[in-house]
Amino acid sequence: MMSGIPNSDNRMTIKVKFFASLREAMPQAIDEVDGSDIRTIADVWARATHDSAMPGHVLCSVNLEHCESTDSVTDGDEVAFFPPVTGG
Amino acid sequence: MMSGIPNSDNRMTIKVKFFASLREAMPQAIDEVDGSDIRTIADVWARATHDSAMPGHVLCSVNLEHCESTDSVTDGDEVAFFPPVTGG
Amino acid sequence: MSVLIVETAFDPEAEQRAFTSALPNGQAGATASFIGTMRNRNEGDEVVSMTLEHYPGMTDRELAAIIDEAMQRWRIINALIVHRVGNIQPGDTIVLTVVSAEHRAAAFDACRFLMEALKQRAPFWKKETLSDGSSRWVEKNTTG
Amino acid sequence: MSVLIVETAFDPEAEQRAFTSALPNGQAGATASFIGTMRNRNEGDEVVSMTLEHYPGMTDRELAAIIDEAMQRWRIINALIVHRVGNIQPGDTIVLTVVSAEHRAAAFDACRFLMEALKQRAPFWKKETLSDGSSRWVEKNTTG
Repeated sequence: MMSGIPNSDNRMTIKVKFFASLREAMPQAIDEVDGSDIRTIADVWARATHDSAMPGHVLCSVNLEHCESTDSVTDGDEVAFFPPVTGG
Repeated sequence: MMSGIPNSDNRMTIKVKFFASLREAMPQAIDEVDGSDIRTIADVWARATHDSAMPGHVLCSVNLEHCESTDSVTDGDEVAFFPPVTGG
Repeated sequence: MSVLIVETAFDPEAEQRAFTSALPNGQAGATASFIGTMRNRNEGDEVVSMTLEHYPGMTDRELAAIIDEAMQRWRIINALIVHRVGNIQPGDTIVLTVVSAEHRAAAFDACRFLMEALKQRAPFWKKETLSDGSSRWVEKNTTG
Repeated sequence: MSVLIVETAFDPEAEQRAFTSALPNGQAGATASFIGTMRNRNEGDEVVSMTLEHYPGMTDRELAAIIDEAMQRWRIINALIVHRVGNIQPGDTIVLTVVSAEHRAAAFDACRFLMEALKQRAPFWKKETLSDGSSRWVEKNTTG
């Protein structure tokens, strides 16, 4: 994760992307979330989905690398959520 | 093996081929062997090589199929001897 | 090593030839390749077209990381991955992986590794359109 | 299935394309191929050319039997073996094996099987000419 300089009030802005069936399931497009209580990928999910639970099959990445939902995030990170990959 | 009709005196004529280093090692080209005391592939080798022992690494075929030196032969068979194969 | 993400139909044999032609002459004894092609059936249904979505930026990076890992695990000379995205028709090539090595075991092993790793990790998603006009996301890759 | 024994240089990608183009459209999801190429070094020596001897009649039969066995062991759509004989230069293609199947595991497994079986059983023999003008028979294929 990129190390950002925290704002004085610890607010973070996180870019968020959803792919494939998750993107289509979103009631409206969302590009970023912000708040001072965001610590982990799971927090980003909660903020972006109005506190819905993150389904077990959902995969995530931070700054273009696969990650776990318990990984922490830093101001300016790009977080993505997606279903199991089906390339090849 | 093709089933041939034995001659009255049990003489057999066997076509013989040698390949690669075995062919080059033959003092002279040989196309066939015959005799009434030929029963197996090993007998064909002995007849073709003036009773030299068949080296352990030598492979053989009868009528275009891999075989063992103990396999029997029939009049008219084509027998080949060759070193380990190195294609591909 | 190279990674190509392409938005229009590509000719896998032409890409493979370009790859092998660029190898140092006489060094590679073995080239293993895999071509994945869109089928016209899946799970019992007729599929008339497909959309391949991906995550630009992450895809390239992930495929390059997969090749890096192959180059560390096996003694190989070079490797290529080409992957299609966008709208695809049955019979179109989806993916090409090629690995050249001095000896065949490394080429075979690494080529298969590229495909298995790509199927597990690379951020691509397939959405099929069926003959009745409905569409559905492919939920899961089969294990190889 | 087809088996080709060729006495002059061949283009493996052209043969591969001819093979895949002849498949029923949309059925094959997976094509695995292997290209064996003459290297310019072997066992530490520079090799300038090679002669590939074979046993006409038996070779074709053995390669066809190997493909038959693959078609019985794996669920594959079609398979091809092309093998060069005669005088060969470094960089020339020696062998091409291609297998198409609905799914990748069968294509990968069968393609590798074709090569391993060919190396073990098909009656071909290589004689190398080295840079000092001497020549020698290759004694044994490596295990894959």
